[in-house]
Amino acid sequence: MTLALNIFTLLVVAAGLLFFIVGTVGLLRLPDALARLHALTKADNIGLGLVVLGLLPQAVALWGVLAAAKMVGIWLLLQVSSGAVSQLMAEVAYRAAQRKDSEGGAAP
Amino acid sequence: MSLLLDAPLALVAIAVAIRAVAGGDAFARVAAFMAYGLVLGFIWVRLAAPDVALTEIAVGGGITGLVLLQAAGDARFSRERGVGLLYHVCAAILALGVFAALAAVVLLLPEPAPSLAPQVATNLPATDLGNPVTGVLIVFRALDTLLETVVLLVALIGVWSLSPDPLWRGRPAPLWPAPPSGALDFLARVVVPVGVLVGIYLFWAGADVPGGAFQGGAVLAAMALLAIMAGLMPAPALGGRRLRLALLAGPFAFLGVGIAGWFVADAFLDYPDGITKPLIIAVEVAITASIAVALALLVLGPPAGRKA
Amino acid sequence: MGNMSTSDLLLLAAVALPLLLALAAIKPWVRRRADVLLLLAPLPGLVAALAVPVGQSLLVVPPPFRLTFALDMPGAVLLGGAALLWLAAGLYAVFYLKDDPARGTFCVWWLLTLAGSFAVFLVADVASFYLAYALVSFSAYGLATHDDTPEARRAGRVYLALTVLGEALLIAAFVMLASSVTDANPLIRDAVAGLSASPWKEAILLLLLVGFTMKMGLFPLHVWMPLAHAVAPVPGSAVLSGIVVKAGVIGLIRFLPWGEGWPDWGAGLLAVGLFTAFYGVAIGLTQRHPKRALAYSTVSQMGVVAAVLGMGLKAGDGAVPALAAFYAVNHMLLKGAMFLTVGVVASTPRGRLLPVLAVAALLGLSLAGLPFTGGALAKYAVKAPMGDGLAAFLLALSAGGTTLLMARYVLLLLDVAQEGGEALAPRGLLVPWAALSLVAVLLPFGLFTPVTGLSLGTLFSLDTLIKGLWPVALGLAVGALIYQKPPRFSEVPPGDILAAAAPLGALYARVRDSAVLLDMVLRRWSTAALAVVMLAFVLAYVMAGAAFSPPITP
Amino acid sequence: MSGILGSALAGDMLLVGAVILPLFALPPLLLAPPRLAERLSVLVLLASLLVALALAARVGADGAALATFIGGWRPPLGVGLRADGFSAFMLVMTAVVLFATGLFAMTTPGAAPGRVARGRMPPAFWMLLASVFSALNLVFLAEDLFTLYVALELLTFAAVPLVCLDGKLAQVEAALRYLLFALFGSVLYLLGAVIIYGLYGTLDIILVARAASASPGFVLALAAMSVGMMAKAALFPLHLWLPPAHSGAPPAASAMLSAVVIKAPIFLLVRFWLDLAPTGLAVAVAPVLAGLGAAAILVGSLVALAQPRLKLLIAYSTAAQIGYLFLMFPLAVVASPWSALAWTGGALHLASHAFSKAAMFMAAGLMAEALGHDRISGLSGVGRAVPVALVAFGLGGLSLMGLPPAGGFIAKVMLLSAAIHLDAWWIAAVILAGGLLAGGYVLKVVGLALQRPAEPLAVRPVARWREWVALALALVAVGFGFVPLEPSSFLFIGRPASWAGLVP
Amino acid sequence: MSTPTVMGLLGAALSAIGIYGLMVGRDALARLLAFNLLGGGVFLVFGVVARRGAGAGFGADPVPQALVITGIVVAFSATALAVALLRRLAELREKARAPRPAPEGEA
Repeated sequence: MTLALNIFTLLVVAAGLLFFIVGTVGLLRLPDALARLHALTKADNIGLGLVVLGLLPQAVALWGVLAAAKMVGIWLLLQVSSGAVSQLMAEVAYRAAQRKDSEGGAAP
Repeated sequence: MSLLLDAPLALVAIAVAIRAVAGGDAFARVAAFMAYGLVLGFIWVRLAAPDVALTEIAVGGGITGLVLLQAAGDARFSRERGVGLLYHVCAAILALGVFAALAAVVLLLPEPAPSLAPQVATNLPATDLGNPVTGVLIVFRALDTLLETVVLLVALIGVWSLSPDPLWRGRPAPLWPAPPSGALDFLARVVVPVGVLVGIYLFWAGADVPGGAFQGGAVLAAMALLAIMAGLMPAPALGGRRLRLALLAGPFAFLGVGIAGWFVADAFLDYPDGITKPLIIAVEVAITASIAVALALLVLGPPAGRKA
Repeated sequence: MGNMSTSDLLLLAAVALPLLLALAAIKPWVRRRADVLLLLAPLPGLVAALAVPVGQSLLVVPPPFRLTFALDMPGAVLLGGAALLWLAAGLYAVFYLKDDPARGTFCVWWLLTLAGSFAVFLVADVASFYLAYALVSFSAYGLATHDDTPEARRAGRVYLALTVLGEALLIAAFVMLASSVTDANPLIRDAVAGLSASPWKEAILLLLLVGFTMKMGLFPLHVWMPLAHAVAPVPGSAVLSGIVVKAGVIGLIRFLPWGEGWPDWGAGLLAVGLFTAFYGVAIGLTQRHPKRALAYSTVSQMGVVAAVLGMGLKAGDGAVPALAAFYAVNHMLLKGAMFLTVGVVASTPRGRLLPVLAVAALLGLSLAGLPFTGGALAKYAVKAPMGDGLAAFLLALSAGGTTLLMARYVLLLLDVAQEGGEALAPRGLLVPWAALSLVAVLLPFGLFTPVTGLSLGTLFSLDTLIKGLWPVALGLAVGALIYQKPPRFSEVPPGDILAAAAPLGALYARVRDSAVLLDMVLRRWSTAALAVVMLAFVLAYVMAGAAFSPPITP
Repeated sequence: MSGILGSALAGDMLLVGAVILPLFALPPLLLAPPRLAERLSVLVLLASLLVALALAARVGADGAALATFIGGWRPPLGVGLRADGFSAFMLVMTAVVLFATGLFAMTTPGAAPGRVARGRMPPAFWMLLASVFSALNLVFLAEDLFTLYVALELLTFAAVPLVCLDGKLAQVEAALRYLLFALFGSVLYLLGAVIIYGLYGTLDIILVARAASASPGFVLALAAMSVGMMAKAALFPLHLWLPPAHSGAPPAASAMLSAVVIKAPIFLLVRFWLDLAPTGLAVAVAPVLAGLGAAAILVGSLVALAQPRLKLLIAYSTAAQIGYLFLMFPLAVVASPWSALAWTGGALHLASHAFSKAAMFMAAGLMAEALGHDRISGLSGVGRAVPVALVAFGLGGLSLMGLPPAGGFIAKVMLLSAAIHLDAWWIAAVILAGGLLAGGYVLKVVGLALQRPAEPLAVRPVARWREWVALALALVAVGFGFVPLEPSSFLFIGRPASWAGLVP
Repeated sequence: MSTPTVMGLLGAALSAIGIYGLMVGRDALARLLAFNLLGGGVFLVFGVVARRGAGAGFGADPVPQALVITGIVVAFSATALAVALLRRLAELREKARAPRPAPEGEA
């Protein structure tokens, strides 16, 4: 039984890492701030979700259900904060871009 | 096997540290420093010191990073004359010398280091506390923690003394320049209650499991700052009596208990045997409150001399 | 303090009264009645010099401070002479400065210098001597720079620089001297007794000689004296030249080891003394102002005193200090009177100048040792220790030089005299001047026998008369010869070799600027941070050297 | 005396009271109206002075060091406070200087309340003064290296804002530079502390001294800690922050900074090299310390002579006079009767410098207040404007020059005779040269001040009693001149340091 | 190479980087960052000593951990004070319209 769970953890955590890698590649390759934010937030949220999901059975085995619930709580909290923060950064980036255009591309 | 995990952590830490020191855009350097704080947090977990990991992330990386972020824009005003390549080389050589010396010392330090763990273990039951670190902080080396709270208070007085408002009645400058947007408001409404709960839990659990007054106070301060930034809570008028009482509560409650120790117990800062735990908890409540207020006010900065 | 005999009380009052008066003078209403203070202050000193038996000593403060006053023969002689000069100059100053706005501060400096001078003559332990010596030196600065003119400020700076240097040398000597005695603050007597045993005796002697001869104004450290004495107001320069200089003399008398002979050091002091005697006369002749001529005459006379002390030190003869003190007192009173004469001449019309010039001439000749004057007694007193070799001849020759210089001084007085007006000099100046001149010429007669133990009779034997007369005659002859066609001497600027010290000033400025530059470099953050880490490595290296390679030295 | 004061509890109370009592000035200053708070804090200063005096009396009476353990926990686990003769001496010195600073900074009683009267110190000054007082007392009493670290940090955080209380640009820059360099020093100190804990498992000075041996780790620890303290004490090559900081601060603050705050790191250096380090190491390092001290004296005094402004001159004079205290090390570490005299001379110089420097800074502040500027060239005639302040400045200068009857003279004689007997001729030469140079800059100022001004001065009124506070401090410095010229037994109580059987 | 030893070498490396930063830093923020790096490195050495002192049922010796917690909070208050000074300096410089300080700007 534990073997199946271990395999499940390995697979799901690997998938999660894959998403993280995609997010990072997005960060490096994409041209402007807004696109990068978009890629990064989405990929990391899902990546973390998968990692947490993968580790749930291990956590239950080691520290019991409460610890597992705490991990899920962490994931939820991250959902909220990374979503809000990426929107705020988008606002700042947007306003900076606007100011740059209005100044006719004057030297930053 | 453990090298597999430690080596990458160490390399990331060194890379981030070099980025923070390397120069270039001030904002990028502070961001690198905040990452440095987080990485150090992981390293402290690897060194089996969860209390310190919490403090490092909450205070070392978090609030210190936040304060440094505020200064990122003003760094250019204190820029001095650059130094030549020769100086860089000398500095590098000396830094390598420091590294070599410290590395040699770390390697030469006795492997089973002489430690006070056994003494703490034998004396911990007398303090009715489960968490040894809190035991050391609040009981065995209580003077350091008392001084710690006084240091925070004096640093705050130092920050306040920079303001033109002689009686510090005014409010500090706003943290977030733009009017609070919807996202910030939503974030605050969701995160602040959870954060306050976590902060209080951290402080409360500190007696028996990793946590404590400093970590709890830091989280509470962060939540207060978030609420102020989101406009849910007005920036406090620094002349307010309640605010100042909260500031003084920590150090002077601790002092009060300490002085009572002469009469009730047998030395300064000694806790009477019967009621050690509740007394310690009471003192920790006062300390956590004043740490939270002090940390928040240190980030907010001096009064801007306006009553608004 | 209970069983204070009257003489103890007198000794204490001699120093305490002027100090208390100086303290009281801080209050403005006391300062306005300054003239009473100036007269009152020297009285206890005068009475103490006369009444207190020689050899009396008084423990003012018990050990470990051990502030003790002691009155020995040289001390008594100098104290008495000084008290007289202070009294006369005080009376003179009261009138001389009556319309000067800064009279008050002058009185405070005056009283402090007075207290310091009495203390220097009386004090018998090392630390208190240093205290008294510092007091008299630094408060004399106040007297010298009273007129606050640019030259006065320059003279003051030079004076302070050399005084502080002298203090540094003396403190080093005293520390080495006192360390041979175990207890905290030894008596001078005991400290000097331990001198020959101490391993640094040459260093101590050198420092003592340089420190005290600087105050006496011996070549080459005399430069401050002509500067300071010329700029000071007349009573100030009378006291500076008369008494403050004698602090150096009493220093040598107290601190040189008279018990045993030091031939080489004695010869050195003798040589410098004689050279200074002639050098002072030579430069003095070129001066165009009587006060500067008198200042150089003081340099020359101090050279003579140093020569006498040098001979005494060479022979290890214990009697020389008293004789030298006697000679010094004679010079003190005569020089004081001559300085006051300059003030009197300045306020007498040309027409009525003759009597004043006559007195001035008498004072000059007495200083030169004309038989039947006080000066002759002084010259005769010091003749014994000088023996009759080359030194004695040179000493006599210097008397001739002094006569020449005094002639020049009397001539210079003519230029200082007032042009018009009929009134004689005001009585306030005349009375103290006349009294002092009288005392200056007659006092040696009174003091001769108690100091030297010889009877006055020997003075009038034929050969002493001739020995006393030929130098003066020679001096007058040469003076008359020169007076016919006075060669155009270009005036040597006061503090003659000070101009030679200019490169010293330039060196100091360069050193100071390089220090400022070094400080500027070190106060850059980059240098300082580098210095921190390097210092850490230096300390570690030094410690490693000591810790891991056992020290080779046994 | 031994009745109420003799009991162990009273000893504990005195020791801990010295540290925590000044802090009780903080609540009234934060909560009560400023005028009342100011009076209360002066009372607290007075109470702390009495505690310091009682402590010194108790140590003197017992003839042994007074010790207590916080919370009853003995080192190595707990933290101990210990007052030996030298620390009691420093406590009393600090208490007197800080109480005088409090009096000097107090508002003229009966001055116009309402608008902040001119020259009235903001409430921040009083809070920082109380914190400095508490931090200094802890530095002198604590026996634990980490408690000393926290005390030094408390001291730095209280001292730095004092520099820029007036809020001018140059002062804020000086304060920032002072803070950053002091932090550099304290983190190096921490580096040393951690190595010592790694080696010996304790941070208690006495236990470490017992276990200390010249191992490479201990050598590096001592090097790091000593350099950290030198950076905070502004010893010669590391004095970049001192002149702008001490001259920029308001007069009461600069008096306190120069007189006592700068002495805490020096006290610790003395404790490291005379208590903690094995004598082999101390003898090896002492000439380096003395060399730096000599350089400090010569360069500091020369640069002071070149300063156009009075406060900068006095600040550089502080940088120079610190050098004297480091000259003492080679004389004090060698085992000989003369080292005791050198040690007493060093302590006496430390105290007389504190009093005379505080008096000089206060006098300079009053002169600047009266004339409206502190350019030395424009000082002529200030003797008439504030005569008592000039006398205070002169007496302070007397002590710096090492002329009788001031304390500086006795200290100079003690150091000189020790230097001569221990054949340290170059130290004797530097001491004399230092006295000459100090004479240079003191007499330059006093000479100028005594001159009559070219045109009548426009003098602003200055509170007379503040001049008398400065004079009182100068007279204490002169009072030290009557200390007998022999090693003082009080300073040697409790040396060499030991817990006297209280700790295994 | 056990974990404490690796982390000890890391602590030494971070301290070296911090000291390098303090020497080379051109403005107050750079020096402040370097100070915090150096502090982090030193505390890490504390952690290593604590970890090696594990025993009597604790994963690491609690005393150095308590010291590090106190140290971190002291370092934070130092940083907060320095930042307040830095921002005040910038404000004064801007108000004084002083041109950006010339390269040799400091006194």
